[in-house]
Amino acid sequence: MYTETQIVHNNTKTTVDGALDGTGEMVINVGPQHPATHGVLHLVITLNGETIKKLEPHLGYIHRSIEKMCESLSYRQFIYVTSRMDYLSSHINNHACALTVEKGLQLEIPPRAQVIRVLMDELTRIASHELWWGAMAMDLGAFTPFFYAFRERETITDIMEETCGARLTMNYMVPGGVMYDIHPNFQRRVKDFITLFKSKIDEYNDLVTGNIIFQNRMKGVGKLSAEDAISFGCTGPVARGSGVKSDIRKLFPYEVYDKVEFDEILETEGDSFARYMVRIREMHQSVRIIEQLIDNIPEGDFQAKTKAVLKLPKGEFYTRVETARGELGVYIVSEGGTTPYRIKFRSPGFSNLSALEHMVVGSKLGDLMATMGTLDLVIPDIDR
Amino acid sequence: MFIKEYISDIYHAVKSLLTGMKTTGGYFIRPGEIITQQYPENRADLNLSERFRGEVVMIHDENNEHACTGCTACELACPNATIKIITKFDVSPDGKKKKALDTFVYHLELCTMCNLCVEACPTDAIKMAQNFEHSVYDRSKLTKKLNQPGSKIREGVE
Amino acid sequence: MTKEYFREYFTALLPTASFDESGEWLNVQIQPEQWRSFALELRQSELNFNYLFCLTCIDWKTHLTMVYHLSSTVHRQTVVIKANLNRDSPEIETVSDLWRTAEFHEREVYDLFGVKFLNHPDLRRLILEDDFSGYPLRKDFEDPINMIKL
Amino acid sequence: MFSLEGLTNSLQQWLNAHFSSTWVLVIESLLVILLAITLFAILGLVLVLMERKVAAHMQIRLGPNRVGPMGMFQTTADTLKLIMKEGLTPDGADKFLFNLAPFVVMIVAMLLLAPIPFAQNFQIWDINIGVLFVSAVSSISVIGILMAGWASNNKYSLLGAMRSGAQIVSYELSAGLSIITIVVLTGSLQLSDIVSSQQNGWWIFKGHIPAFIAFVIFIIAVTAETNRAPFDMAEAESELTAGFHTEYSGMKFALFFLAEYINIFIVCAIGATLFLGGWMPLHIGNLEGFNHIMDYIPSSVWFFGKVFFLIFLIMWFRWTFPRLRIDQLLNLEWKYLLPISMLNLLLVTIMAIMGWHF
Repeated sequence: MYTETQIVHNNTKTTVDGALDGTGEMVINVGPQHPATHGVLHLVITLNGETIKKLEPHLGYIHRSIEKMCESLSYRQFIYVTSRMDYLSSHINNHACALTVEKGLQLEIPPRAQVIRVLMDELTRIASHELWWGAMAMDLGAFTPFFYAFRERETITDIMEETCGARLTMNYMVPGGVMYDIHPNFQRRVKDFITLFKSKIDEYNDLVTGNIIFQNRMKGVGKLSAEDAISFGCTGPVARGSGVKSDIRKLFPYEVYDKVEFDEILETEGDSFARYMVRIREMHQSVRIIEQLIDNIPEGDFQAKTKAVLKLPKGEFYTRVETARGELGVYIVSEGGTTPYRIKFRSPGFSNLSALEHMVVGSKLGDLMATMGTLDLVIPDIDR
Repeated sequence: MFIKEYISDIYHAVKSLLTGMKTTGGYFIRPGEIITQQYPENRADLNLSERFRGEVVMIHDENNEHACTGCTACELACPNATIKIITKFDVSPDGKKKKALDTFVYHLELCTMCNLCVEACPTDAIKMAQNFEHSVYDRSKLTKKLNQPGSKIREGVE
Repeated sequence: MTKEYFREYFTALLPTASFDESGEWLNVQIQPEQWRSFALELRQSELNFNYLFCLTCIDWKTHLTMVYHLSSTVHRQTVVIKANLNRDSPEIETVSDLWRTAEFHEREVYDLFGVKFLNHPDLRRLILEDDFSGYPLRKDFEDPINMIKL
Repeated sequence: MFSLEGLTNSLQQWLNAHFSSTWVLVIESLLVILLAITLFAILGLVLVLMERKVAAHMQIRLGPNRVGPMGMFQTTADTLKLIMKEGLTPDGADKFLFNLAPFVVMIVAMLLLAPIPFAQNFQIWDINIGVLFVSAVSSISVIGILMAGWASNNKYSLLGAMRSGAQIVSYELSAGLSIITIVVLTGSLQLSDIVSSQQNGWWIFKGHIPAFIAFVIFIIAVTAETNRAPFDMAEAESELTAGFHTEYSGMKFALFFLAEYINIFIVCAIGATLFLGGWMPLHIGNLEGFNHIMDYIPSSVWFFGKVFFLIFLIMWFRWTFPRLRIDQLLNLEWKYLLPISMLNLLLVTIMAIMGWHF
């Protein structure tokens, strides 16, 4: 075993001294500032040549203790903080929190608000997957896809800006519905986006998916069996890439997900390419959901009538939603007051990360990036 | 057949690489699709939607009157203690004391633009403005007083 | 498999356990000593609770409560297991070998609540630095330097 | 007609008329050194700017556009910045090797400039083993990279350097073999001979499909040899942050950076000389009129045009493809490129013996 000082210092006396005694192995720090970790994730990996022998994540560089913060915020206020967890699916995080509060209040949501929420969720999911696609390609050394992905994502953020007032941390969901009605341009612009998206998705396949180098980098890398995926608590595209049915939208439908038609994407290989394909195909399903709903937004209120001060009854409330990364659980323990007594966010990234060591041990250093990329880690989501 | 597979491998590999090069090469010769926005120059035609949340401002009309009663609903709604309302007592001509706004202190450096204060305001006295260029050299400049000097509450706003 | 089925099954297994069915899912209150054998039963019997989707702790000021949300990818039923721990020296057996996701979640709970998981393979602080003192998510945690009182 | 040959000849005559032969040699050497260094500086500035512009346009961006018209002085500004920057040497580094490494890489790149025929009769050193010299000297650059990686005392650097070693040594093989195909066709190692043998057509056209295959393999191999994406294993920015030059900053980093671009220029110049006829204008069969028009374009323009076309090709690769993994990189060399180029060499040899080329 190595001591803590050896872990922390990348520059031990010489590289030979930094190697573990007698084994020819060396410890290197990937992160907390590293181009492939997309944030402040710190992985301590033990390498034998190029082969990874051991991997240990060190977390906490961006831990803000959102759970503790929420304990002092009211049920209206705490929702905005959750945008800062998984900032790429901030709408969905807010949605989960709003749903939990509504479950506690036993509030009926107007159908218009439900449809708007689902539309926003799916747009967020596409935006998140777009960014992941670009970043994934960048992890493997292809820079150009990143810009193409951002071009399409920009259209979505523009739509969000117009309707929600912000581009990333929207805070559009409030208990009882949404903060304000959709912008008059919303439907037209979403339809324009879908046309644009469909015309550009072939380019993605030409540039990345079909590329022989990319396929060789991804296929057979970072294998995760279905049993392991369940045991590690993996959800979302990571679990579905291993053939585990885990789409909360199908299993425990919320809002109007039981009224729209879409498929749960399953791939059975369990390697990085399977996870990649799940996300690419999921974007198509999200487009399918949006197409069904965009012309059928029911008339009516966009917000249910709520009291000025919300008080949840004494009890425990747990809601699950499907974010772009997997299953987000919001667990509120209420003592009957205006603030939650204890709140726990079961974040998808945390569980997905725990499977990383299992997936990469024995493979090359380059495979670590290919695997980590397909886990789609958002570090604030892991640290919270 | 080993040789056949070997050759077809190479064929497909080269084909996939050329497809990728066609895509990037296509963009190289089509400069019309460049999406760069040259920010400081395009300031004039920047299109920010009217809902964009840049900072909290207080609405003043042409008579330098606002609608804030100093009820502190926004202060209570704010999750970050961004807003501090200082109230005073106005004495009306008939001798009645009435609570009124003295200073609306707004800490821009603490604000997360969540819009909860605007939602909470019963008299629509504040709104979100579209200004997003907040950088200043001194942090103390971010603490703002939102009610203009000499402004008073509009008649009839309770 | 329904709530009643689980209830009967668990009553037969653990006569001392108390149940709470008021919420969405069946809540089972057990003694911490029973947890390990109970977990083995949940995981390995035909109940097949193979998916631990949430593991957390609640500080009730008088005691700590460990909360395990268990589900199964086969029958999709959920049970919530709770165990009250002594606040001064909270200890419970680990289940990280049954559900591997528990390894990280238990480290997180150890880090933020100070619950000691017996036989955990690698029980160190996960989020905070190793020399940090105190457990931030406990209700009596005070940090006079970094905490902003509103 | 403008030609660099005329310039050098008149200079030579003027010097001979005024100085003794020793002094002529000394002055000419100094002039050559000065010119080489100037060429280096200009190439560095131009190529970096070109790379950034090419990348930007492929990535639907504008690229540098703030410093000077169309951002033309961006690289000059960058160079100034790098000169002003403190050149840090890490505490645990082997100071001597650490400081030596960038110069080794740089000097190797400079040496390679010697036998390249830039234009008609405009060559620093027309050595009769030109091709051999180039392939021999270019493999020295790996020593500089290994030196940098080892002396930095950083594990990322070390990994990058080791990768680079394995890579350059193996790709040297197929690069060499594809160079040999042209040597076989020409029958000479001298670069000026190779160029003049392409008087009636470039080898890539004259040599049928085998020459084309050799050209493709050559381009792949030199991309790998210069550590360019998709073979940038030595840098591999998403894996090893910056590979062998992680610890370098300031001018020492700039030398590595410059050497990378100079190396690209040189390998592309070799490629253009061997396969695309060097400074030879494009001639098509018996179209006399067309050939005459082509002859009016100065030979230096032809040469630089071809070189920049190849450089563009290599940049195009970089901004399109993902990076290979280290074992796949070696697989590609040993399982595909090497057998193919050996078979190809055999074909070319038969072709040359039978005189089947044009």
